[in-house]
Amino acid sequence: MKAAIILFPGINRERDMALALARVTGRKPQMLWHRDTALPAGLDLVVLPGGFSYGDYLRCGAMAAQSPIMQAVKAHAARGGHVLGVCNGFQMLTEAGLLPGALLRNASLRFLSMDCQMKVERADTAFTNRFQRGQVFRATMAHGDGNYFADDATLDRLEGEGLVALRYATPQGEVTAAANRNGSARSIAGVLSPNLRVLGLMPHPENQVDPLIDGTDGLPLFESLAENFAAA
Amino acid sequence: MTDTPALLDPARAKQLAAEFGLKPDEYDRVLAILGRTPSLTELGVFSVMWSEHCSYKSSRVWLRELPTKAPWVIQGPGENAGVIDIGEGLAAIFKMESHNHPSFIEPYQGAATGVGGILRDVFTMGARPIANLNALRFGTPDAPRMKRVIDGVVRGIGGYGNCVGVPTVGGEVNFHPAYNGNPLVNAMTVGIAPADRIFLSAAAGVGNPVVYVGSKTGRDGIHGATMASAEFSADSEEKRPTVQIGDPFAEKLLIEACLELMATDAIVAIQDMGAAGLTSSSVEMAGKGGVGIELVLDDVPQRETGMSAYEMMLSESQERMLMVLKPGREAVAEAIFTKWELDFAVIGHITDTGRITIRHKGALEADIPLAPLESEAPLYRRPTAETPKLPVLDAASVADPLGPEAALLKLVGSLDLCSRRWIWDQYDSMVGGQTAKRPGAADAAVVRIEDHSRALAMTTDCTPRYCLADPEAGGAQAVAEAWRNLTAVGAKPLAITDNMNFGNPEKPEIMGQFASAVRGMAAACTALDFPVVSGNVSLYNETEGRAILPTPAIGGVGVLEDVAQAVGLALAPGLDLVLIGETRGWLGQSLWLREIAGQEAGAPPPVDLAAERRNGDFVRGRILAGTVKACHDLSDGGLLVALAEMAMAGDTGATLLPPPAALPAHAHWFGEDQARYLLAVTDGAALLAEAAAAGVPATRIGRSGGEALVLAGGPSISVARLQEAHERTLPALMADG
Amino acid sequence: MKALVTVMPKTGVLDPQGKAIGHALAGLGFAGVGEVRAGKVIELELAETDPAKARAAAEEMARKLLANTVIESFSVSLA
Amino acid sequence: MKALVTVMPKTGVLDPQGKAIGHALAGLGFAGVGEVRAGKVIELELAETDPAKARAAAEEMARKLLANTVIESFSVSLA
Ligand SMILES: Nc1ncnc2c1ncn2[C@@H]1O[C@H](COP(=O)(O)OP(=O)(O)O)[C@@H](O)[C@H]1O
Ligand SMILES: [Mg+2]
Repeated sequence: MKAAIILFPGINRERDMALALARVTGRKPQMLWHRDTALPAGLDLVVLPGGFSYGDYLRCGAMAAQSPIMQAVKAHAARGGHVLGVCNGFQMLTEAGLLPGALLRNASLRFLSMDCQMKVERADTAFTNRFQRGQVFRATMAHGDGNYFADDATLDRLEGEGLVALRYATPQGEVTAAANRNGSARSIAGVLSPNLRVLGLMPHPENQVDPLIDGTDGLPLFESLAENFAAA
Repeated sequence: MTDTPALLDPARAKQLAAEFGLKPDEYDRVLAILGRTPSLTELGVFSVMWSEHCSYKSSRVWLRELPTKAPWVIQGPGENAGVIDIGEGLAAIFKMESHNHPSFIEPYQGAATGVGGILRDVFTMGARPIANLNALRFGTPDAPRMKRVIDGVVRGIGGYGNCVGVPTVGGEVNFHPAYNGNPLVNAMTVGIAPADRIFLSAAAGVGNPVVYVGSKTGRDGIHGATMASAEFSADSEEKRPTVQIGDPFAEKLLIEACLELMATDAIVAIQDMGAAGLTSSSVEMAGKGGVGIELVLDDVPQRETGMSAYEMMLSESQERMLMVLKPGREAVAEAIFTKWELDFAVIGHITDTGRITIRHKGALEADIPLAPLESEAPLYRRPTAETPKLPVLDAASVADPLGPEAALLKLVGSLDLCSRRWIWDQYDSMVGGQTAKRPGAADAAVVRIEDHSRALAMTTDCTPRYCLADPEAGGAQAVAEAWRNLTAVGAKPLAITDNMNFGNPEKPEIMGQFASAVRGMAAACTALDFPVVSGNVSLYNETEGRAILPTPAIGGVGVLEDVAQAVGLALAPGLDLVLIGETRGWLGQSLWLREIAGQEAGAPPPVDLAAERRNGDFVRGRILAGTVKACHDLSDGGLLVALAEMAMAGDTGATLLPPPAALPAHAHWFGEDQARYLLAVTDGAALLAEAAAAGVPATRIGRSGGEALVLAGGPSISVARLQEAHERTLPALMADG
Repeated sequence: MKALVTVMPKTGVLDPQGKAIGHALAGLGFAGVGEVRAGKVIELELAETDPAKARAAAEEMARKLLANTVIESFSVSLA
Repeated sequence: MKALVTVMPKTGVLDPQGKAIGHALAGLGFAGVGEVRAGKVIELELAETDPAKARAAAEEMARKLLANTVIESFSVSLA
């Protein structure tokens, strides 16, 4: 798999993401700079990492979404390329119009740094092949603005077209209000593009890839990608 | 160009000197050094450099007593942070610093800029910060403004640390009315650098450019350093305009840009602009290097218009650094800082004059000889009065009003022992992907070093109520507890940083507390091979004459060769529980005594340093041998509280053997004897035999399993009820904070 | 010329901040406070001196960056 | 009656948000943008119908809760 991570000023989970990708591919991903205007040829996966691009001032991800490189990312997506946006990266994807909806301030108005459980709604994508449908896995969340919002028509469409990838749930897989700590509409934690090749999610599966650090709950996501692009 | 700056009118100068906090004899010394009346800028420079905050004038004579050396110490106190060798060519760089006064005036920004400041102290030496910790002391939550202070401080620490992407992995919190008007916010940062790439602050090389990088300078925080050196009064609200705003985004860029430049060979010396901003950074860099420095302020990046030399020299605007570059490396540096969208300006050069000269708009604004600015700085051996020793409390003389069940439930829900989850849930503890033990998981946080198996263990500790009762024993206890917390995860304790928070040093009883605490700390550091490599002093923590509890906060760092060796405190079923160390049932100054019997009385538990060392070395040995499944040191609340904490963390109960008949049961369960650990192991008998062979007191106290703590012939306390009591307190308190 | 861009949550969009403020005001004893909405205001110092052009520029900035029209509406005023 | 409380960073107080927005606008190619400052606006639906009383109430709310007067200044307008 040929993967690249984009560096925006203020992002801070790029090294975490690089470790997770290196774990499944055996080599470090490329790091790209936000001012670049083109992506290297032959990329399988572009990753927008977590953090606080531009300090999360104004709106999370808003300024990064206007970076020169985002034109190239949009073109990559339009060509059917894969894009993964995690946390701040998810916010950038919605701000750039690559995914619908927006991430509002957490309902509690507090930063939430804790484990959450996510239920896999689709296990037939390049991101989720290694999971079972309905499987629940644990990941770290760490965000102040992860409260997914879209209008009802959009939410209905997402559900109807099967584009909800992940939902907050209890460890037993029940989708409850208590398990939905940030208040997201319909407990949505991750959303797919119609061609299933762009995924945005708030929690950080890249922090659960090492048995010596915090378990390997997040590893299947990266293994899915590596497997999908194994030939490449 | 004239050769003297515009001098103040002598009478006006004298009056201003007093307003700036210089004592009359200190001002006379200024006159003697200069041989004339100072200019406004010169007076500003003297007053901040000679403030308590920058000069350590009341504390220096005592701090010298602290041991600072060990074979693994690369850099002790005196630089921006301490540096120790942790093996494999790596160094750990760390320090703790207070932001007490600013955090009371504006809790969010005060705490946030505290985190920003300590981060800069660490990355300025070449380290990538890998962890933050914070030691907090609040008043009682029902005191005026206190909930807002708690809420703002926690949000501020999280807001800054989360944004810069350094995990906040640990800390401690106490509540006591003595902090009602003066909460304490102590922040600690730990970073990692190659051991042979440490950056220091001594300037060198006549003609070398002096470079300013980071954010622009505004009028923020002028005289912040002198504010931090004055006692609070009811009109402190008037001092509000000195509040500084943190910009963690700028700090993140500054970290990346500095580390990128440090990978080249362009830097001769570097120093962050902390308290007293451009003044202290330029004076200290030139002073340490024994050179002179000339600053031309016209090119200082400015956020506001019409700033004077005085204002620029004293501004405490955040996220700024000063560097001396090798000749001709300006372009390399500028390209990096421009790439990171930060300001960059050459604002002067190194001279051979031994003086600091400051020019602005073609005029000389200051011209001060550096050597006497440092060597003639005031140094006081202030009078001390010893804290009278309290009698030892006889445990049998205190009746137990509640019994173990009710007492335990009350204790685990009390302010000083309740779960800190509400706090750490607001701190990103995982960013970086290396946090193996996060808050609540172990006695010390454990963070692995990227691309290595090695990990650092980190903790902060102090028990201020012990320090008030007996500052010497309390100082020793704080060091011993930090050492014990590192040991309890399996780490080898290496060194400490300290943050000495005390009241007004001009009062003999306060200065006595300080001197005694240092004595106790020094004894413990020596006995445990645990030197002090950096630290910070915060005095005048008083409001309307009422001092805080003496609070020498200790930040300890240790190393584990393999992160896989680290153990946590969560209990699992089917294990033998073995108590290491001697239990005499010490109730004096215990939390049980305060919370259950309603007294703050008696001498605090004595610290037997030989026993600490022996017991700790034994425990660490067993952990590294791989036979320990969980470990927790005994501190606040004693044995039963420690066991409850292990049970709650692991969702597992235990069945306990009866307490020894020789002790009152409450003294056995809740006494706070030191040098003790509770271990969960598969083979208790083997551990007891090993302990006996090592001459270490060890007792089997029960076995883990079930859903409750079952006391022999006594109550069965469900873990779920304990958890409910433990978790409820802070969220309930802060529900509408 | 100064332009003020005011950005408010669209009606129908959750406004947790506004809600929390309303709650806190009630807690402080302020009576007679109905709906509370919390938004942002961005004050821009513009070199442009023609009011129509300044307004058009500020609106363009709002559309491109200052507001997210999925969740927010904006208005521009000049001073 | 509606009251609008506008809360801005005090002059001289660092405004990291405003700084970053100004920077981003320049990056997007908007020329002629000088200082940018970012603040908050809180829209209050008040039961009070007397303008003077409504204003006084809103000011009191701003002082007590909506603005942090250590670092922010506020203004009230009625609609
Ligand atoms: N202010 C804080 N920030 C982050 N973590 C904290 C804070 N205060 C306490 N903790 C964490 O809560 C746990 C319990 O703290 P404490 O009771 O002080 O432990 P101990 O008594 O073992 O030293 C530890 O993991 C500690 O790091
Ligand atoms: Mg501790």
